[in-house]
Amino acid sequence: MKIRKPEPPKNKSITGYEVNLLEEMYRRMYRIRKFELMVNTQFLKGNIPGTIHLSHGQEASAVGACLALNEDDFITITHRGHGQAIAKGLSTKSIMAELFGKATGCCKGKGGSLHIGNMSVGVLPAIAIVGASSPIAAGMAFAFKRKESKQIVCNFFGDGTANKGDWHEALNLAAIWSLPVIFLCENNLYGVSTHFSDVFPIENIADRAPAYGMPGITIYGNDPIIVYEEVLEAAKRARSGKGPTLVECLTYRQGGHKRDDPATYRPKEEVDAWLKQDPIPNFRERLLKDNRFSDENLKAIEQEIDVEIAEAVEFAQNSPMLSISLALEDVYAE
Amino acid sequence: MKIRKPEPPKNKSITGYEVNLLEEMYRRMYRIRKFELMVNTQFLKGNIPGTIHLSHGQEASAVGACLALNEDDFITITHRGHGQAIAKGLSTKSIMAELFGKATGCCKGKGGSLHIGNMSVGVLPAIAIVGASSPIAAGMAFAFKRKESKQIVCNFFGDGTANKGDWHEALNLAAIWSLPVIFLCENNLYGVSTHFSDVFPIENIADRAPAYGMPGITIYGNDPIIVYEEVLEAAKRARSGKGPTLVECLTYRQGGHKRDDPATYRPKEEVDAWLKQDPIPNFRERLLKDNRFSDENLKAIEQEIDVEIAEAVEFAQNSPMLSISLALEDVYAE
Amino acid sequence: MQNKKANRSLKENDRDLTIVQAMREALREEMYRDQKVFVIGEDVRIGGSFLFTLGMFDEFGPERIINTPISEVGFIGLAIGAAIQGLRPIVDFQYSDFLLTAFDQIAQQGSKLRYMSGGQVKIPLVFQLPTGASGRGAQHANSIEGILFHLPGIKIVTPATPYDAKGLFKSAVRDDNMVFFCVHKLLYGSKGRQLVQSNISKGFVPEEEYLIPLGVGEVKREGTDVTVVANLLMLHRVMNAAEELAKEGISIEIIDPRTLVPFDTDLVVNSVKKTGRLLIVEESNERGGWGAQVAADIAARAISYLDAPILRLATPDVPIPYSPVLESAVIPNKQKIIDMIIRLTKK
Amino acid sequence: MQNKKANRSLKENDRDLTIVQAMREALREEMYRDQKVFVIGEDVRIGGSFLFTLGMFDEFGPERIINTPISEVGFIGLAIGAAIQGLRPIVDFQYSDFLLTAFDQIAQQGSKLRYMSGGQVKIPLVFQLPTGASGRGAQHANSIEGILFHLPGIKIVTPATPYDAKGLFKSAVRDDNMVFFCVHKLLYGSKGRQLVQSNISKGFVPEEEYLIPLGVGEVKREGTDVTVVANLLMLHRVMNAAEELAKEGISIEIIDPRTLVPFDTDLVVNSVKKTGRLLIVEESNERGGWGAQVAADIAARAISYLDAPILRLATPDVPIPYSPVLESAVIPNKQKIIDMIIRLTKK
Ligand SMILES: Cc1ncc(C[n+]2csc(CCOP(=O)(O)OP(=O)(O)O)c2C)c(N)n1
Ligand SMILES: Cc1ncc(C[n+]2csc(CCOP(=O)(O)OP(=O)(O)O)c2C)c(N)n1
Ligand SMILES: [Mg+2]
Ligand SMILES: [Mg+2]
Repeated sequence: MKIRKPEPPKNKSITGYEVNLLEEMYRRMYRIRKFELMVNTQFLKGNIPGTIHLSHGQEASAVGACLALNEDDFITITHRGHGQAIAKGLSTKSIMAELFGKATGCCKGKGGSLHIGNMSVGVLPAIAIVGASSPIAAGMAFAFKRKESKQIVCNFFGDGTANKGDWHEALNLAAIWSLPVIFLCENNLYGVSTHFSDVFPIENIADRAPAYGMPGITIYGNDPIIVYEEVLEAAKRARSGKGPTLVECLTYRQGGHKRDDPATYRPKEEVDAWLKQDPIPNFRERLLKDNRFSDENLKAIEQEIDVEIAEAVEFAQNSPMLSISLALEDVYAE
Repeated sequence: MKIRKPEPPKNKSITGYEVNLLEEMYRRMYRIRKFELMVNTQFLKGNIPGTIHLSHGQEASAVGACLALNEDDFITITHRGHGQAIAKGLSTKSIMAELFGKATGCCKGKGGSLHIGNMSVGVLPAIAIVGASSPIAAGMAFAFKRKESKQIVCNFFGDGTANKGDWHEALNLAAIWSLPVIFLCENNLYGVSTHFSDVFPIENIADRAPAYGMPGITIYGNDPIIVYEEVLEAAKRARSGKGPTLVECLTYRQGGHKRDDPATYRPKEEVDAWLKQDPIPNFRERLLKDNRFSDENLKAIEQEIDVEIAEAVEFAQNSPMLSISLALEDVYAE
Repeated sequence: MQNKKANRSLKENDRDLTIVQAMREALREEMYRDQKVFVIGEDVRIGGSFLFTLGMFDEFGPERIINTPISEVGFIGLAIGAAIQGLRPIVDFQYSDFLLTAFDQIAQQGSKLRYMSGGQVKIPLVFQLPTGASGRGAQHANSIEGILFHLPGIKIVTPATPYDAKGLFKSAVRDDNMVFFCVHKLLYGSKGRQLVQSNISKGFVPEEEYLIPLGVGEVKREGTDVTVVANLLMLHRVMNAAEELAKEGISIEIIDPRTLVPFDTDLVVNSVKKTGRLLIVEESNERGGWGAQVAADIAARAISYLDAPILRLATPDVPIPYSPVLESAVIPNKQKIIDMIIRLTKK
Repeated sequence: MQNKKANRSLKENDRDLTIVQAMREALREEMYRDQKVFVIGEDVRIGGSFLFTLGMFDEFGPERIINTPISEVGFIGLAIGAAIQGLRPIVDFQYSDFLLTAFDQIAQQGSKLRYMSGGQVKIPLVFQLPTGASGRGAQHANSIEGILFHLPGIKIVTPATPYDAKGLFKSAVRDDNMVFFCVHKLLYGSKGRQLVQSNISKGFVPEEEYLIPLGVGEVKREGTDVTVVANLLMLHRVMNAAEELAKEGISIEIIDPRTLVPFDTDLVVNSVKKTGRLLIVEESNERGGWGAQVAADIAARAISYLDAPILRLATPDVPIPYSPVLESAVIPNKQKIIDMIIRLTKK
């Protein structure tokens, strides 16, 4: 195992970007962070059954990528998908209710944390089998291309996923048919406890792109602007019929793999270095250096989100229990 | 579809090679050719049930590769595996009997054309599912490495196979664990009727090697000496603990994909160009230019093989029918 | 490509079709009816392994008849994604056996996404699947319908006659779920392939449109002594056995479920009420074959009508051997069926 | 890593073990006994998902406890190849559900290579498989034993108690075939996991070596009115139901087959001869579950001893829902078992 510390590039100036966009970046990242920490709290309280895979620390990639997409574009998300879904616009209420197992949840309580999503905001309900979403993402892109709808798909996956054959087949298909899809890797250095360098004989996931004649790039994933720019570029390619791009975002999860993982397998110096590069305070600082933003602005956003998240919990809690008659519905379409 | 014509390099001088080796190259290539044509005849006569995938035209890669291996090394072979098995030393008798469905066959008649092989000569009975043999080959190599036996494995596969996820996973595993295995691609430009260039967004299969941090090379596959040299090099790497190599041999099947395929999907100019580069007459000519070989020498070899193949048919024909009591045996090991 | 013309004229002049001809008609009609339908699979441009798409590439072009790389996970997943976004893919398999390399896409994705999403998506997707043994050894001989049978969320169709094949295929294409359309390799009647013989393996198919709903079985022969449930190749062998048994005065009622999921259990129950005896014949391996479910259902619902044990005839729990001698020793054949029925009538 | 020491002292001072503790003992003993045994799987260095290999990495090192990439096809295939060349791999799964992504290696390769080769190779290979539902939604809730049940050439073990788990695991490791060792996710008793409660879910495991042969079931409770066959989690629920029913004077005989393949059908036949009534309880989806085979076998072999229909209780044919309310509505539970048994005694 090779320790890989964050290598943040010199911050890109934010002056060229619109206030709305920057604000939305901050809002969504902050929303994800608050949501994830609240999920953790609720899980520990016993309000959420099963298991949870939290994404705090990785907000910048999810948000940067999704803000570069159109509303009618689609994303596919992973087992660690709360942040990705929120970034694309899925309401925290409907996710929280889903986690609580309520009928008001985004999948009527039938999916759970591992399967959240909603077609109305372009989030295919999550696929929890590593690698399995990539061919399906390619298929949605195939339909968009066939229908000439100009929609595109962004397929989120983790570093560990790039060792699944399913992923390999999807990239090749997307490449030979120039499908409008972006393969977006959130490389957080680990698949569960297994370090990237122990299972990959290469430096970067993006090194695999040439095997599919596809452009691939590795970027610093804790800066939403860098991610935004790169995904915007990839989206342009996709939309103009030039085919897929592999975008690898280097990032880090701040917590363990899942609810009960203390993540003691990670070297302290690595953890410390990455925690110092927390995307949210970092971005907040940059915003404050720009005279278009003030501490009050941001505090207002934060407060608004804090309320939203509290309300999400309340909503989930107060939603009625599922009727068991639902259990046998939705197996087949009529 | 892009037409790819053979690009034979200037013939490598054969003077530096031992007579025995050169003779054995010719003998095995000739044996495969005669065997395959005889199988075709027997198939048309109705003596062979099921289906057959013939390999004539591809003899140089199989023979060049296998002669670079030791006797106790292993190969895994494909649905088009007669030639590969013969190249490694499996007797034509036992294969023919297998094809006839007799108990004297190399797999007691239970395998058939798609599953020939024999552990005694280092040929794992063939796996007919495209891509499925690559992880198994890696596993045999894993065992050899663990046992420090210095044996290696050569995994034969076709161009079409490199789009299976199974193959992808195997290459990665072999690479990260430096397993003593050679991934040997016989790129005959087609998977059934589908041209390489229609399903690969890259020029060569070997272009995928860097994705696994693995050396990869594309060579002219109709010259047994070129193949021999490259595989010898790869074998040295493997045996010395340096891990796998991807060797891609450009070659061509002279017949259709299987028994009933007229292969009309192939452009005439491509077929003609490759037929002109038939590995066997070409190699014969080169031998004759060397004063260590004479036409009589080679005719003697040819005659010997002609007899062998006739005897193989006789053997297969005269072998007794299987007893149906065998049907329920060999499911489990006791 | 090859004999397109020949086929066309056959179609026009003679309505006695093989299964693959009937399926091609169904496919062509559905492709004209609905632009969202397309076929994807290995070598479908030249017709696929059993000539299901023969001539279709010329007729419908590269947008609707799509050759794939050898990437079963990839193209099944792609079909699922395309179906989710409103297309109606038909995935053609050369041999259904290869689908096992993409089993997760079926067992975990396509069959569950609708349910997990609380009904948000639908996945109209047909698999064209040559099934069963045909002399090619163990890896090309799976009875895929038996392997799929346990999975929730899918439908499985197993036609045994050209008439059924056409009507069921059209229903399958219009169904909004994943439908596995399994045809025995020896029943297609594709050019150059041995076609098993029985009086119903080739037959009249009307030119007018008709659909056969999924989930409705059919009594293929009426009888009074023993009910035999069989599908695919086994149906034909049972039909042939019944003719011989009739000579000996034994009257067999033969039920072809036609679809395994949903299964027309009522039809079997009603027949068993009449005959009091039940034999189930399937090519799948015996342990956990679909016949076990039929036996269990009857043992739960109609045990009091039975005059004898419920018997099953299936392939024993071995991989399919290559040698024809062994292959036919393990797969139920006419003689074994006759013996079993005689045994059953004596109980 | 975490609580290795704690475990050790537990082992020495207290022989009342959970299943995962019993399995770890078995594993450790077999790894000392035979250097060819090794474990491969995702994150086995830190113990794997259910802590099966907890502490083993420190004890046996990186050559014998091997972390893999997320490449199920790759490492199962690798294990098959290694087994062919004389090693004895144990493949650890975090959740057995993920094995579906490598189904071909199981259904077409490992289970058939011996037969296809005419007996030339053997493949001693154990899969450690957490099975069943545990509140995580449809993709982490498959009853894998039900999906594997139809395949020839494999063995399936489903222990439900620590004592059985240890003895069966040791037999599995010494078996020369592919053995699927399925333990319910709620039965391991790993740290931090809910352990289902019954009087046999934790129990005494002797220190001395013992083996339990594959294929021998056990009567877990004797009774006279109804025979109930159940395994894994369902066994415990049936045990609990039996206690309540006993209070009402209904006497249940409970059979745990312990291995599904081979299956101890004789044990069930003998019990049914005594009770005349049979209920099979399984967590698998109902259609084509292993219980159907048991029902079919009894309907073929012992129908004349039956006083009532053969009933089954299984999960209906739906993917497993996430919400605990729905999950427990579909999976058989104590109350449903009681109701079904009462219904059966009235028939
Ligand atoms: C096919 C498959 N194998 C194993 C798992 C279990 N699993 C869930 S998440 C995970 C790690 C995934 O790593 P990565 O892709 O890097 O995503 P991350 O968890 O780091 O976000 C594993 C092994 C799975 N869900 N699917
Ligand atoms: C997984 C799988 N898919 C499809 C097939 C059917 N099939 C048999 S051979 C073949 C083509 C293989 O092409 P290639 O790897 O180039 O080998 P070649 O036939 O050219 O020697 C196909 C598609 C198969 N055997 N396995
Ligand atoms: Mg990761
Ligand atoms: Mg090829």
